[in-house]
Amino acid sequence: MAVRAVGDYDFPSRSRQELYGDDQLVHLWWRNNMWFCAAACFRAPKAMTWGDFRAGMVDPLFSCDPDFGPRTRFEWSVDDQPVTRADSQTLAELGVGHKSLIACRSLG
Amino acid sequence: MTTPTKKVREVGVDLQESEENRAIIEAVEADNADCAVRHMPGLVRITTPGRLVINRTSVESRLGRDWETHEFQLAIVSYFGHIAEWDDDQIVIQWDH
Amino acid sequence: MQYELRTLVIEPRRKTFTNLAERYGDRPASRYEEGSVEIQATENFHYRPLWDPQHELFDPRWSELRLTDPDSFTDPRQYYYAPYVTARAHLHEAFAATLDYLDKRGLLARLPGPWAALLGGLVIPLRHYESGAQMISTYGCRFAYGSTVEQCCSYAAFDRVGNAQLLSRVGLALGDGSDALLAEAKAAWTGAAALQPLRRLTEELLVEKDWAVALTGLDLTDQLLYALAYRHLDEAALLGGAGGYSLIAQHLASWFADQRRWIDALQAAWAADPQYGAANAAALAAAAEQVMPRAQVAVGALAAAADELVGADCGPAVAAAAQAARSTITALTAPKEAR
Amino acid sequence: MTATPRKLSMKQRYAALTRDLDWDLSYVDPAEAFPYTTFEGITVHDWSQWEDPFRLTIDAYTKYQAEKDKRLYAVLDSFAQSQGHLQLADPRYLNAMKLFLQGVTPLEYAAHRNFAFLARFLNGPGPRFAALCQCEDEIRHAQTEIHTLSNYNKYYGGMHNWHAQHDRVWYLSVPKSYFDDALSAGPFEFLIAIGFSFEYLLTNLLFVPFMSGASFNGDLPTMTFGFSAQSDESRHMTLGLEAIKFLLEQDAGNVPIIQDWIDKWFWRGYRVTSLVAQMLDYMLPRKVMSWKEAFELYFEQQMLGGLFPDLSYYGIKPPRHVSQAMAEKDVLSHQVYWTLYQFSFAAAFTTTIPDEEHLDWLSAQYPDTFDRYYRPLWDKARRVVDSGGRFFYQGLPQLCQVCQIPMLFSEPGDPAMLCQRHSVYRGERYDFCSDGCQWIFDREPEKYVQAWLPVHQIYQGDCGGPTVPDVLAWYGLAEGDSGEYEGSVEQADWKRWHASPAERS
Repeated sequence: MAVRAVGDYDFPSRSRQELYGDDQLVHLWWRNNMWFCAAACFRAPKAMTWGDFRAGMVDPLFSCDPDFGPRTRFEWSVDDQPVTRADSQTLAELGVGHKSLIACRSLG
Repeated sequence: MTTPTKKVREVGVDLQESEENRAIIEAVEADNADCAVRHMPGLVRITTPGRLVINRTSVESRLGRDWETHEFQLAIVSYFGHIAEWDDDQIVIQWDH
Repeated sequence: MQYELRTLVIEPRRKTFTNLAERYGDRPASRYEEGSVEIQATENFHYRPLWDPQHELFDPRWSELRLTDPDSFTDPRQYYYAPYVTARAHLHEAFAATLDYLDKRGLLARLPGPWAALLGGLVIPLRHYESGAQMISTYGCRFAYGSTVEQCCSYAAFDRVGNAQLLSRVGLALGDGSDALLAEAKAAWTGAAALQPLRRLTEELLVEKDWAVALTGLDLTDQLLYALAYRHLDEAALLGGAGGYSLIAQHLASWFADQRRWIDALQAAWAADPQYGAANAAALAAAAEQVMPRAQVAVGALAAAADELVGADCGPAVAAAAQAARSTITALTAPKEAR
Repeated sequence: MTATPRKLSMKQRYAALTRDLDWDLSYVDPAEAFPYTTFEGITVHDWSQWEDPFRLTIDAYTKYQAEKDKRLYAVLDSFAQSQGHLQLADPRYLNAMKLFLQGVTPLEYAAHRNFAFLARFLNGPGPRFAALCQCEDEIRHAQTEIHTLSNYNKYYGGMHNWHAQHDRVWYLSVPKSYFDDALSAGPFEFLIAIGFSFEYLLTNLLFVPFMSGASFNGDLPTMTFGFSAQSDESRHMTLGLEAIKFLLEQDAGNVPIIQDWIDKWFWRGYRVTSLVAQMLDYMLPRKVMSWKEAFELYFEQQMLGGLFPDLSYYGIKPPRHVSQAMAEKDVLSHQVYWTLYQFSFAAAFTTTIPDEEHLDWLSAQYPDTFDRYYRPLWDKARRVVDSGGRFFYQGLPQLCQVCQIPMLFSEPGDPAMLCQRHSVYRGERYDFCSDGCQWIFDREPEKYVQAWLPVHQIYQGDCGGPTVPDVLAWYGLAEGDSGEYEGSVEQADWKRWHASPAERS
């Protein structure tokens, strides 16, 4: 249903992608780990490669978990679609859009 | 519309526990036969099934002076139920339906 | 556990809240300041009002009259809630004592006929004017920008219902406890010719969109009305053997003196504002230009009716009050001399 | 003795002195004077049907309120003069009061402003006068809260910048956006949102725990303030209940609109009470009752058991999503405090790992969930501390578009799996913590797209700068306000103040 208001009531999103230039917001969720209370939100360039995303954003956050290490293995998804990661692909190429949910599940 | 199985729902009032309010608490206890009184830090919770009444004359006889029902404002902390009446002589808390 | 408090001097880490220390310097702030200054939210409002999508939830653009730093205005009376209700509890208590005295001495019943008619037919109906004044002040409480300004409006709103109730209680007393006289007073408010210009003005101020313009208009009307009903007629009543009227009027007159303190201060702050001063002065002058003629007609009609009853030169009294109100506004809004 | 025949009854006198002051406007269009009471779809046929049982006139109001304040300020003064703050159970208790001052006091003030809106724009003089009284009460509450906590502010961190923080800090956008939502609604929705849902449905759950917590933890001023404010609340509860009954009785067409508002505002308010949940279970050094007990007593028994059967007479059902709230009572406080624990570097309060006794209390209160899901987390956090670290989340959390809480809530029935919902509106994705928040968004997306979400704003550069220290400076956080309690300024001060003279020298 439409909002009931006195006169026109139409405002742009305060989080719309254009406010972030060539970047976008992305969410990162380690599904099967309660150590992190919630998924993280990052501002990341659309053209950032997966490798840079891993090294520059994922690893520093996940390192807050003392049980995380270089040997931790994950399966990944973007907006519930499984992705096989390719370090040289950009987030855009992997289908990551504004406020997409990049989720992982640690194995073993 | 009442069905025989319908549970009588409780109403209640929380009053600040103080010397001034003692007369009110005693009056409520005296005028509401089925009430239960629970003391908590700083306050007293009085609950009754269905209906709770505070009578001016009962409070006055314990207080030894005139008491306006408005003065109940100084004593009440919270309540549950519906204030169905608040006039010169009494305050009634109950569920309506 | 026992602490040796006497031997322990604990230095406070700070004297007050950070914003007040920044504003006033590192000194303990008063309870008025802590409870009144910079309390309203000012930024990052989440949603626009459904009932007014053009504005933020708190928005200085709701009036032409603005202050660069709204919290630089403070209530000269330093009223926050506790001293405010305490002062009003005293007012109502003193008024009740007066009513009680009037009742015991039968002073209302013994009012000379014309004075009783004036009180019942022209003054008691002003309880509705006060009620309208309450709504106009309440509007300022919601839409003024800044907590120190709106707080004054808020208490003024409550005062106006209080005044309406004072007058109503006189009506009950004059009607020997029944509310019949109040019903007559209401009929007079909605029908008597002498009161219609005032009712019209009250209603028109009620739909004025700019809260500060409405408040200014109300104040100009108040200046004439209070001068007539509770100052000039008060004196005339003493001369006319209607001491009971005077005893009632004094309470409203002293309330109005209290009210003027914050209104005067606010109008002065508007006119002196470093950024908006000139625009504020122009808006004040325009509001006065708009309202004064109507207020003079409205209160003039009341004065004429009063003169018919008690012949107390009310007309000139209203004209004098209007002249005084105009000079106040002129003094505030005159272009400042270059320094 | 018979009453003097001259005297009007309380009810007649009240009518003569309040609603009879009104008159029918004839020189202006009444629709212009009352422009906001039609657009919400609510129909009122007869405003005179409004009943206000309190029947307070201004003389009685000022008399009793002045008396209440006299008593309250006497306690505040003597507490300050006797350095009463040294008698607190533990300085960690004040974290609850910091949250109260930053999060709740500004809401009291906002309520003050918007009850003025009602006091001006409701058509009926009865509800207008009731709203005016509440308008004054609410500024009283804001001010007495400030004055009650002012003395603590002089000696402890986290309270000195409450005003700016309410407009800026991430966790405070939760209560702020909740109230902004109500202020931006029409007058009838505001009545149901705040007058009914907040002041009646959730008030005991919100306020009684704070006040009992004060009493258990040696905070005499807050307890006194709380009881004093609550005596006004009972009038506000009545206004809320009168409002809903009045609107339901006026027109059958109002019922579905009001049901929608109850559904929305229950969930909005319930999400805000999650801050109370963690306060009860974690922030209070001396426990009053668990969140679960409080929820069962104040909400399930009193509201679902008492109020809703009464409202069913009008065809009103318990709030949509209420079963999800009930299902959360075993997990809610743990999830919220675990979140505050890892984000308190950016908050105006401190957190710490519960000690063994506290953990055992939590196990006993939450036998089905605590040992299985949450104790292991605290044990691991302890190991981090023992190895010289302290776990803080190195990043910013995903926020719910509606309640603005980090998306920390779990799937109903599965505490180990976070709940993730989203909707797409005009091509943009919006995320939600729960079915309740998603439902609220989907009803009025035009409203919630405007939300000022702290995390998104930080990334737009609107919050002082690009780095965490920039943001914390913009939040006005000072040394000792934030982070870990162990080793904090507050802990050090407390130890010093309570050391024996020999230890001090």
